[in-house]
Amino acid sequence: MTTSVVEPWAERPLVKYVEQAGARLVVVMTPAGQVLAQHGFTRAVDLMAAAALGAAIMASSGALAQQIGERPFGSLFHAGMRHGIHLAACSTPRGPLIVLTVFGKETSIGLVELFFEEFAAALQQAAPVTTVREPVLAGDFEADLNRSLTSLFRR
Amino acid sequence: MSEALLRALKRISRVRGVRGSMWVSAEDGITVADLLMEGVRGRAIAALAASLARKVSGAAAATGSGKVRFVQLEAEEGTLLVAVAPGDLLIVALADRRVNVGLLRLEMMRAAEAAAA
Amino acid sequence: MSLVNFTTREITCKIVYYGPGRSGKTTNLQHVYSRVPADRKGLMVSLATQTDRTLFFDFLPLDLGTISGFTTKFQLYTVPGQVYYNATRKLVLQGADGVVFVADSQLRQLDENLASLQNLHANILDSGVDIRTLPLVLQFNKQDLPRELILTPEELDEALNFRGLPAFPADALHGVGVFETLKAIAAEVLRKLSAADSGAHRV
Amino acid sequence: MRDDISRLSETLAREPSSLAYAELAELLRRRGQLDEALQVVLQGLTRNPMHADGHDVLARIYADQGDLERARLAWSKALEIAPDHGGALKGIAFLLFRQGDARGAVAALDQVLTVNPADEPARRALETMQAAEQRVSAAARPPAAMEMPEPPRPDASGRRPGIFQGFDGATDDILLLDQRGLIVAGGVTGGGGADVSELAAAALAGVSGEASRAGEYIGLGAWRTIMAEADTANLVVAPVGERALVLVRRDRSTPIGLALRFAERARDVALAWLEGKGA
Repeated sequence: MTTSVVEPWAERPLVKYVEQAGARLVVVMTPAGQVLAQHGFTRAVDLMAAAALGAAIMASSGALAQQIGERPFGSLFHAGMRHGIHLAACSTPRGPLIVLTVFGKETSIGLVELFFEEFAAALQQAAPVTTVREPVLAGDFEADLNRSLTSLFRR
Repeated sequence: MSEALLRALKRISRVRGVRGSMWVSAEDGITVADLLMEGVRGRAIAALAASLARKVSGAAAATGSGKVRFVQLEAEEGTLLVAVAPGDLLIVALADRRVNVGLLRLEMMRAAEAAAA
Repeated sequence: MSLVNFTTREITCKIVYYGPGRSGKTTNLQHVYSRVPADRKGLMVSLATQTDRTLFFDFLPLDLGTISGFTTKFQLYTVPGQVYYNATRKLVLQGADGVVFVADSQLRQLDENLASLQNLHANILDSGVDIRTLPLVLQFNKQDLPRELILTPEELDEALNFRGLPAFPADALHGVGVFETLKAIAAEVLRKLSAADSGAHRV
Repeated sequence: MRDDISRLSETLAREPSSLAYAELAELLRRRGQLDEALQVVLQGLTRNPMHADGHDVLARIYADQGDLERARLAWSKALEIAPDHGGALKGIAFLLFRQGDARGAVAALDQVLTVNPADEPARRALETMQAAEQRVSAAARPPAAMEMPEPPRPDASGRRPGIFQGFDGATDDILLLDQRGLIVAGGVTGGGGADVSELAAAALAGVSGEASRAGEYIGLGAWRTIMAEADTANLVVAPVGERALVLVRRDRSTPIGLALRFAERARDVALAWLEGKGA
């Protein structure tokens, strides 16, 4: 199992959820597809791509819901031969978030949904409401940028 | 079909001490039909009962005892019962301590058999 | 909105390549992908139709390395260009930190460029973002085509670049101008992070 | 095999940077010449540091030596180089299984099968693990079908404490285990008389955990017994004190109420014995 967190407040509820739901992998992301935290087995998964695609599925199904005059779907579930995926939105003081849960045959969608409810509540509790109002980067970042882009393109 | 499922649940619920009964998809742990008293958490029961039944089946398989037909979890405050029906379905009942388990088991097995027919 | 983590000192930014159908947005990403070493890029995902037109988006994560002490990651997206995909365009645009507008330099595509640029403005307005604060650069692609078929960068500047934004002539198919464009948008986005009231999400 | 060893040694002597070292080291490992195998593989890896097969063999040697931490590092290295390396994935699966992380092991084996659906040992191992279901203890054995180093075995059934003497089926139908799924006393035999105590104990630990969770979430409180009616037997599981479980198996012809009584008696005996041992 590997864990990586961009936003530390999410870690404790996340690890608990993975354990309770018996999930293989859980990724917490923004609606724009940026990974905030993940926990589970990631060896076979490109996380960034998974998050981008997960966010896209939620976004497009939400837009489709709107087309048919429906409220955005709270959660989506796809069952595969060996894995299922569960995608769900939850609102937090940090803003809306999307959670991708990948699970195997050793658990069930029923358990995933049951414990997702608790997880969403825990995220809501734990999320901070802060945005920066100060500069992040030093003013002379451009030399670094030039250097890294040059090495990126091997120029 | 769903009429028949509900009829079976009504029979089960007539047993004294039963607080809720439901048809549950065994693989997904999701309710197919239910008849619950107020305050009974159907979703949690469906998910956890299906998971328990699956783990008990795993243990029975490990001991070479064949397929599991019926599971009964007895606890301080009541009993959770699961009968395995054909077609990936379970019949789940939640009862308090006063329940006549023999009678309840009979009703649940009857429902499971009816589902097979 | 850029994701900034002060604990792990990581920045993640989302860049969207916008523009009319067949202007070369996907080609830009493909060129970047082909030039960047394996350890600095992730999987490139393309959600395309059977005829290779972008259906939803292309996605390419890049690791820019350390900038001002922050591990900096860029996620490049393209939108589908065709007019009738506006719903998906809006979705991809959500949360963008910067936009590259890839214009098709062909004379006969001028109206398409204008319509797409207007559409970009409308979609950004819809999402509640002030377009004046969103980093934006232009790329005039297909400058390699015969002179009689295309407009010059000056003419395109005149037609499309009302705000005097950074603009780059390019031939994305052969990689010309791709690097300069990416560098410019990266610099614009990071410059915003070096200014006060950056709007980044702090954690 | 000796011929193979001398052939590979010659190849290696002729071309010191040849990749034949990995095969040679594996042959030596299988013969139990671990020190020689280690020397060959380490030398080979200094010349070919990005050779995933070499790291895989290195990990196997460490595992044979009982150094599981080093084995884990070597297998991780192999996977860094070749993320789909079947041998390394199976190795990691074995280690996870040893740590009681059956779910992790299943995920790793799943990946082996995604890459190579024809890997029969991996498929059999996966099916067995999924059947036994989760929470498998540290002492549980990975399925024999998997080509892996054997972890230490618990006591053979003959040497388990005979605390259920006088009970019908004392060594075949009554099993005392702790909450982690480790066998304490008694035993269960499967079809054909084979000892299946370990697999049963591992599976039962999962049952107990799920029963506790269900009791908590549904508001039933602590659980007292689980009764299961199966095709060929009735099973009763009951907690023994805080940290142990007892399983009894009765014939289908035994009324369930009687099976329950039997289990309660076995539980009382086990409890008295555990308390007497100060456990």
